[in-house]
Amino acid sequence: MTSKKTIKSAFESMLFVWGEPLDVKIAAEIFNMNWKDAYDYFKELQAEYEQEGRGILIREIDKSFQFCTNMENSEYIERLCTPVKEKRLSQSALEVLAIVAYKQPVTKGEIESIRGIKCDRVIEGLMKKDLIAEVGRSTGIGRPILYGTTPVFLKNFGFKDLKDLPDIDDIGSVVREEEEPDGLDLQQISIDFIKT
Amino acid sequence: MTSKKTIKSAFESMLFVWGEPLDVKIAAEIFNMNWKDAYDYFKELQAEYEQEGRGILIREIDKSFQFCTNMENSEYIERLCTPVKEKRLSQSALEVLAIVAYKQPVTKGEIESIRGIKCDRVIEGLMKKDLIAEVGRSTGIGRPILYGTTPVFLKNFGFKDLKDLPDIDDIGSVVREEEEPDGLDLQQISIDFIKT
Amino acid sequence: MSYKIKLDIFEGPFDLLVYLIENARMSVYDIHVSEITNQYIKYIEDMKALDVNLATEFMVLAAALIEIKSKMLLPRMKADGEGLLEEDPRTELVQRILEYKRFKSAAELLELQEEQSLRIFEKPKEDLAPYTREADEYLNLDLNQFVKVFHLFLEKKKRLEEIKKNYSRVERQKISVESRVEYIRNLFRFKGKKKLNFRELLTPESNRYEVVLTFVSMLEMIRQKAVVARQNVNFGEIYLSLNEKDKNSGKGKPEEGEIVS
Repeated sequence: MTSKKTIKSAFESMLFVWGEPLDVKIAAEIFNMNWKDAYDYFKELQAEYEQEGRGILIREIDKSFQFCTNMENSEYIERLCTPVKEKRLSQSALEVLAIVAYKQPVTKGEIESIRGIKCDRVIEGLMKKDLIAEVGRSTGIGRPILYGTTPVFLKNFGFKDLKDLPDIDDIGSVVREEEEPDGLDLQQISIDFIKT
Repeated sequence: MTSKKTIKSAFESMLFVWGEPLDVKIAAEIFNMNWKDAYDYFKELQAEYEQEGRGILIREIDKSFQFCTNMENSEYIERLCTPVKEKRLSQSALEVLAIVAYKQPVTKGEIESIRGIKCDRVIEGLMKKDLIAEVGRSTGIGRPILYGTTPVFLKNFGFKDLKDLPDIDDIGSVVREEEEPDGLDLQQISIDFIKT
Repeated sequence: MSYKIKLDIFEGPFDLLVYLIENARMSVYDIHVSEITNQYIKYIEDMKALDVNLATEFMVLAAALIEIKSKMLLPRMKADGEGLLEEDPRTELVQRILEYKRFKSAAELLELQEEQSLRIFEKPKEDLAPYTREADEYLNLDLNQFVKVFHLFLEKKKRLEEIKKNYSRVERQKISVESRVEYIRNLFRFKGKKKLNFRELLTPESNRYEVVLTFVSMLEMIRQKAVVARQNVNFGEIYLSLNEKDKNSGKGKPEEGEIVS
């Protein structure tokens, strides 16, 4: 005679493989036992799973039984099933982001003069990713927009605040050199002209 | 903070829904917990199922966990349904697989020199079954392809990871001990003779 | 002895050789090469007689066995009689057989594992559709990468600066918008007029850069409400007049006051 424990273990295996609700009648036939006994075994199993607060439970549907997940965990299952797309920043985006981070608030003109190249698209992209944002307007001619980093930027890099940014030697000197008057700013303008 | 019980219950639900081996890393990320803790929770769950002699168990494959049925119930499962069984591997496939498993990364040339016979077709077959895969190229002349085993190999043969493979130096003696003196092996061959 | 077997039950020449050695109850470490070679060749010939398509590898091993057999016939003492033994001609063969046997055992072990694993069943993935939401995009930001990129950039920049320092800049002198605005204000003052034609702001030598700069400066002055511009027809002349109401209202620059007063 097959022991009760063996039968219950076999029922578990069978429920698991079957997936769909498993008719008590079918299970009973396999063990050549009467329907009521098989049903009681299923009910015992069901109670065990419930008592232990397991992540999987056994539900009864019309004289059949089926494994299902505990409703309470649906949030985690959702998170598990949500696909994740990983994105990386391009080299130029990282450069612009670094300039904004270290020199903020900063105008597009200043960024472009430091990098020596137009940055409209890159700035747009960083704004869309919510890593930088408009933080005001300069008092200079044309009242250009000033850019700064956002809380999202801090969070993504795990900084508490901007003081957490790693020190970069010489950043000041390099960036300052470019700012000298008579300088690149105008050159930048002339480049624009040629382009158009 | 999410309680340990909640997390373990969620892990169960996730394992159940996922079906396939679930990477500990993914589970850990969902709860924003560190890998080691998540791994330990899985091991605890695994132990619980094992202790209770349940019909479903949790197996570990390559830092992932998966629900599967208790081997002891295979008879009843087969009575319930006819599970799709993967075809057994041929003798030569097993030999090549053994060489790849123990000597990886290994080139075709090395495999052939051990077996004393060409293995192209066998290697091709094992690749198709996703049991072995190209894992790189040797620095030797001609930069031949290097082969290694895959996670499917671990799963299909019930190994946790490659360290789980029995020590090859002990294999000879173990297998020999198991054989009856004057050997079953020979008998086996003679049976084959009659068959063909 | 007649072998009613097909050769393809052997996985290769070594498989056959191992079978023959075991069948003859020989120790792998002391193979009677002559006996085994004869058996091996007999086997192959039987196969040929049965029209079995033999893999060439079987012949290769046959040749190797014959070579070892012939070497075994030679005295292994050195000619000078110093008694040094040459290496046993069987050594390499034994090594290869042992290695093959190890993996053959490993294969048997895998077979056992496989057999057990076939008794374990998994369940397929559930229908995940009810749980699936839009993909979460997340940005992979690595601080090290961030700092590295910036360092590289700064270095490149510094190198450029170094190079620039060694050359004197030869550039057209360019004027800023600010100084051009100043120039236009002064022009009004010098000419003592309240109204000026845009052309009058330029000189005949003005190049395109200067024209554009003057135009931009004019726009800036309009924005500051320092001047009022009027153009009667498209592409027609632009007349500028000083804005009398510009009483230090805008930027509060002292010069502005001066001009107006």
